Amino acid sequence: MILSERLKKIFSAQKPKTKFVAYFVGCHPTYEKSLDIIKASIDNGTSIVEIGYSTSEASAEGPIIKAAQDRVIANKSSLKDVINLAKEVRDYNKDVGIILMGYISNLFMFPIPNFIEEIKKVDIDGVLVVDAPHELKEENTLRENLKKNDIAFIKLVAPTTPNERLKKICDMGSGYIYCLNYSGTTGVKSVDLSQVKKMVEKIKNYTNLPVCSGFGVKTPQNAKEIASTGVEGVIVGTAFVDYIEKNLDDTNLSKNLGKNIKEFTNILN
Amino acid sequence: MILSERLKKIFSAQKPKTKFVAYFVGCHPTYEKSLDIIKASIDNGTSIVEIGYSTSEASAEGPIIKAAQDRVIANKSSLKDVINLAKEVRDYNKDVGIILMGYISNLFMFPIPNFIEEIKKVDIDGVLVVDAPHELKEENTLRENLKKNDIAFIKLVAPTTPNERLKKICDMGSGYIYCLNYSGTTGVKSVDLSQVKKMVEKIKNYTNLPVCSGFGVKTPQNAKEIASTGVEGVIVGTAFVDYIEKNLDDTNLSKNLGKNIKEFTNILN
Amino acid sequence: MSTEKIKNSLKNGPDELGYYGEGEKARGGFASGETLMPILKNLQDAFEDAIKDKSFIDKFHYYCKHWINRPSPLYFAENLTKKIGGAKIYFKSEHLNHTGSHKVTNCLFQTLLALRMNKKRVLVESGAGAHFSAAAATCSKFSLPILGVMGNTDIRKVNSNIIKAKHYGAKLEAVDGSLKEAITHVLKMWTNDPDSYYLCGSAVATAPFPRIVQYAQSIIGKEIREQCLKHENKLPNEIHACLGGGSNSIGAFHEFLDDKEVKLVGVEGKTSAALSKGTIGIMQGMKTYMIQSKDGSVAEQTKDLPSGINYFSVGPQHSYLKDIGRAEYTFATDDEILDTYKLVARTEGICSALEPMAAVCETIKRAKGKPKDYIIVTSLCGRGEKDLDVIEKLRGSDFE
Amino acid sequence: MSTEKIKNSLKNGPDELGYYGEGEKARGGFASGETLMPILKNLQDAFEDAIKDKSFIDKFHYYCKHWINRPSPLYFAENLTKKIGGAKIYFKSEHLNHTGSHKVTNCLFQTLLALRMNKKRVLVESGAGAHFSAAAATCSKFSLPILGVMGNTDIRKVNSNIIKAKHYGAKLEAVDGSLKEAITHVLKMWTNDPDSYYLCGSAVATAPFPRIVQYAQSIIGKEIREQCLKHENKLPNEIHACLGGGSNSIGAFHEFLDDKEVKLVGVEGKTSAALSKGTIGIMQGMKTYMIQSKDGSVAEQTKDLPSGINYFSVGPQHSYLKDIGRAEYTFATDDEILDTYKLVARTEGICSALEPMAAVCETIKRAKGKPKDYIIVTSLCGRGEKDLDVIEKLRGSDFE
Ligand SMILES: Cc1ncc(COP(=O)(O)O)c(C=O)c1O
Ligand SMILES: Cc1ncc(COP(=O)(O)O)c(C=O)c1O
Repeated sequence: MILSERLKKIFSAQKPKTKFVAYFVGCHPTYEKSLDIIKASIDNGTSIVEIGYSTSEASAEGPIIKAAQDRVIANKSSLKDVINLAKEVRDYNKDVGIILMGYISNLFMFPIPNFIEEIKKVDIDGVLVVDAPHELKEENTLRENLKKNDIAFIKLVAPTTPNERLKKICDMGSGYIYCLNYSGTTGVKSVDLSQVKKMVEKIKNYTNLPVCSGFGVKTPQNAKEIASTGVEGVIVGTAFVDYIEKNLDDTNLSKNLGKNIKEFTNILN
Repeated sequence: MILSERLKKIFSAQKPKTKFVAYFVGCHPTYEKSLDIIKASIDNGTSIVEIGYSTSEASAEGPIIKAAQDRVIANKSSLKDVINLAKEVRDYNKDVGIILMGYISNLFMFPIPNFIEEIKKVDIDGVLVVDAPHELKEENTLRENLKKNDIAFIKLVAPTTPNERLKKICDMGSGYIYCLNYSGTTGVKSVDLSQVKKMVEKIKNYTNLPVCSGFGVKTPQNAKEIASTGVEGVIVGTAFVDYIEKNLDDTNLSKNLGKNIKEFTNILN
Repeated sequence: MSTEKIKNSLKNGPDELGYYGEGEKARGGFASGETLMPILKNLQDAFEDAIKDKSFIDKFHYYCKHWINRPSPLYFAENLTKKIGGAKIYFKSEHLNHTGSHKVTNCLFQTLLALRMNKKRVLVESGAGAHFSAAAATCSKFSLPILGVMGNTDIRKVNSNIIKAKHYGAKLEAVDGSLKEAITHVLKMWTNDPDSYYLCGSAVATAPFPRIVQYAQSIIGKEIREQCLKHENKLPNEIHACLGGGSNSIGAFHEFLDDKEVKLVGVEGKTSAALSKGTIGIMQGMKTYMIQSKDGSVAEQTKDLPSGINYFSVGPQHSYLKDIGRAEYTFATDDEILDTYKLVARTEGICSALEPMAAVCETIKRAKGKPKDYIIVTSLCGRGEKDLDVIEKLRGSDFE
Repeated sequence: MSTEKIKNSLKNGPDELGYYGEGEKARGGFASGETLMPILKNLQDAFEDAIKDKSFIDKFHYYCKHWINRPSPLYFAENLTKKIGGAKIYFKSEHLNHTGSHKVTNCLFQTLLALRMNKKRVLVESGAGAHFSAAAATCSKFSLPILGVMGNTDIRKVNSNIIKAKHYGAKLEAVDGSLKEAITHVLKMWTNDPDSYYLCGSAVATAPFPRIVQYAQSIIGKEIREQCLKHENKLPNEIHACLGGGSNSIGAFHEFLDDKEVKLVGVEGKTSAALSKGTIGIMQGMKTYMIQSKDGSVAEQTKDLPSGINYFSVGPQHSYLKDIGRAEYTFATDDEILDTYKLVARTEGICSALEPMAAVCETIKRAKGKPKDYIIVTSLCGRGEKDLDVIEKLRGSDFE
């Protein structure tokens, strides 16, 4: 079940052949620049944007995304700000998929019912919570509430996930399945293509949901290779966050990053 | 029993009223200067010279005498050198009492029979060993051998010595009894005159040997006060060693120290 | 150690999902990324399996006795008792364990578990370095490579523990910050190498760690019961322990959870007093009290002097025990802790770690005016060598 | 502890004059200045009286157990045994005593004796600072002021022990040199204040100290006997211990002096190997082997790395045991000691003091090729915290 009508539409479209999913740390490096960057990303063919909200003890972030999140935290940009940002993105574009991605801590403190209410208003398509496995009570609450509100709940599967558990997760997820290309934190390892291929096949045994795969995709060439494994979408995050961190003073940052993104979306078209 | 004929003669002489006993570290600061100093001391009225031989772990020496002994050790002047020195002193003067004073370590290694033989030859009057109480086997050997050779064995008594022990020590000693003016190492405390007086009286209850008292006698005035307690001799050491250490570069060292000694012998005359 | 569950006992441990308590009040859980989830489940199964294996438990007890030197003595602090003038004060002398703190018991237990699971490498976090050096000693003894993570703030404070750990053959990775940052970082390292064994040093983080660490450390309370009965023919009236994550305290408390007449008191550092001043949140794998920003985005920087208790959060079982009123929690300031360090050194001739002095601060307050047969047992969970430099810097060595 | 003398037993202690053996072969004695002689006699009497007083001995044993945490475990060094491939190696774990070495047992005994004699102040010397910090802890526990003397060379090496001692309330006087100079200096201080109690830290110096220290430390050997019989159903084949002055070694050996089948082996440092390379002399109150100049004027400057065994002389009872062939003595070099430190850290997870590693050097040599049921017990008489800085300086902390 995809749940979000918009995500359904995105994944059922013929073109691009493989959807491009871009991850950004919300409000990074500032609210305004972040908005410009996401807009540029959309303008350059991104199908879905995953907007991350920040937590100090995030446990799946490699050093690059951690540095970006630390900057956001230092700027005191909160989940509320990220939701505002998402609203402006939605106002700018009605077709792009918008996913909020982060940790359970912020949602729990929001708290969850208010969070759902807010993102419903903003017309967000899905939510991904890194540290909320289905064993967690808060995950159950969140999942139930999202479902009631027709918002997708993107679940992750990892190379460590055994088959039975994989099936369970596939059954619980909606929107798409986020397939981790390796066991590890963001941006630190390279992808073993044959492994990913096997995993995608396995996932597809259990679900009709689209599969998007992420972690370790650094270049358009990487993205193309991943696309060949049969996934519906390819996710890139660290590469863009790294670019932003290294070009903070570039007055044409969003435009230049857009060109960069274009190379990915071109190759996946 | 005084044993040494010379000591007997010294103590039976009318003048000086109280005998002056000077302690020097043998070979301090050098062999030659040490000889000059002792000669000057004799020339200025000293009745008995106690010549110390040095040991690195001497346990009754205050910091001043320790520094002097360390210098002697650094110069590699041994007990043999001190005996030679004593020989030259004897050659210079036949009337002065000469006592060798130090620790059992050097005598034990000499070893004791050879030591006795050597000092007999040199016509030394007595020996005082700081760390050889009568409980020590080597003390017994030494005492026996000295007696056989008519050399005095000067024994120490301390304020801590109880009566019974005092009596025993007085019985074992010869030459004179060395009465410690206080419990402690050389040159670090001042004398409590009434204490000394009581102690001297006690000693005289047990023995007819002359009593010489030492430790803490710094000035001629001190010496005069001590003399008033009824002792036959007053011993001064640290004050002279200190003078030597402080005037190492004085080319007239022995002469000037002699003047200093003269003040003591004058007041005791 | 029986693993049978008694109905309504507080000693039953968490449920299958790692929760202490039910519904809204449930504390703990598995708040972990998917990569680690199967590993954690596997660990949970392996743990449950191991504690049913008598030969495994026998082995644990053998090395507890022969290598760690357990039981640690229950020491009557005669002079302190006299000085305070009230309750009879006992110290549970965990500082006399091999490696110098309570941490080693947990290290031993989990190292044996890691071996049983055929693990080839151990990861640890550490605050005061007590856990790092204890784990390094244990891994040396059982021939497992080990890598530790510590915050730079702590590395500066407790350097001797780090030298020791390295002598035992451990490697160290330094991160900015203190214990909190070390835990987050080691969880990432584990995510990158899920085949390694994460030897968690306190009763914190995602399930099943709070339970595993509680199980291993509960030997402290079992010994207290036996020793106190022997010395005093009755149970203690109160048990006090300091809390960083809460392993020595849960270790001391657990045996007595169903003995309602025994008061249990935990003491945190002032700036990290999650149980006194925190709010319920979910970070570092667990739902528990913590010192966090209102929006849950930031675990606050705490700054208590004793590195081992300078932790923004606390093990979930303690949160549960606080909620149901079974244990009380309070805190002590750096100054109180340093004063108490001096007092204990000068009265009992014990150079303690700073952490347990937080507990003794409270012991002193509570002992005053109590009857002479009122018994307080306080966990002296570490010795002071690691803290000497810091104390000298702050107070001099002469305390004058 | 019975004080009855058995005919021809080597355990009878010295004669009234403090001698072990007779005539020319007698070792020990009172080579002291007169000021101290009555004090020493008084101490000798007080000691003899105290050990006949059951309540005194009971008190000693009470605090041994509850404060020091005796008995120290007899630890089977499984991994080292395997690695060496020969005799079964046990460590007598004195490093697990409160304060971290064997020294504390002697401190406890003598502090109780000082209290019994109504002494108001304690003086100590120290080499490795282990005795200083142990004595300071004990004096803090029993409310006696204490002043320690240490050589500057050692103060630099083992600074953590000094900080600890000061935290316990002790004062320190520094002298140039090392243990030798500290002993000479403290004897002078005692001479200046003979009412104070000199708490001698090893089985050295004038009578009655070698006997008093041997008496207190003999608990080590008594425990070894009991523990070895329990573990192995027989006595050890060999007992090894390092020697500075020789307190831990005589403590370990004494119980077995009449069990001729038990080999006793003492190990000194290379430059301070009085029993292997020294001559009989009389210094620092005793007649014994020592490294001295030919003319007896100078105790040689030794320069072994482990401060606690860097001592030019040795307790007289060891000299006697060497002369009659009851014990063997050898030495180890600094390099061997450091290598063995690393080996023990890496195999057994024990961070040892450097001193006992001298003994383990010999243990390793002798264990090789021995049958598997051949038992060697080695005294692990101290833990390593005090040596970490020195080891780091010489070998780094990574040992790479
Ligand atoms: C000596 C000591 N005590 C207490 C603690 C706190 O840990 P816990 O709360 O897990 O007992 C530590 C942690 O490093 C420690 O080293
Ligand atoms: C750990 C340790 N072992 C051994 C010794 C040597 O002393 P003894 O020969 O008296 O046992 C010392 C002395 O300081 C020490 O600290």
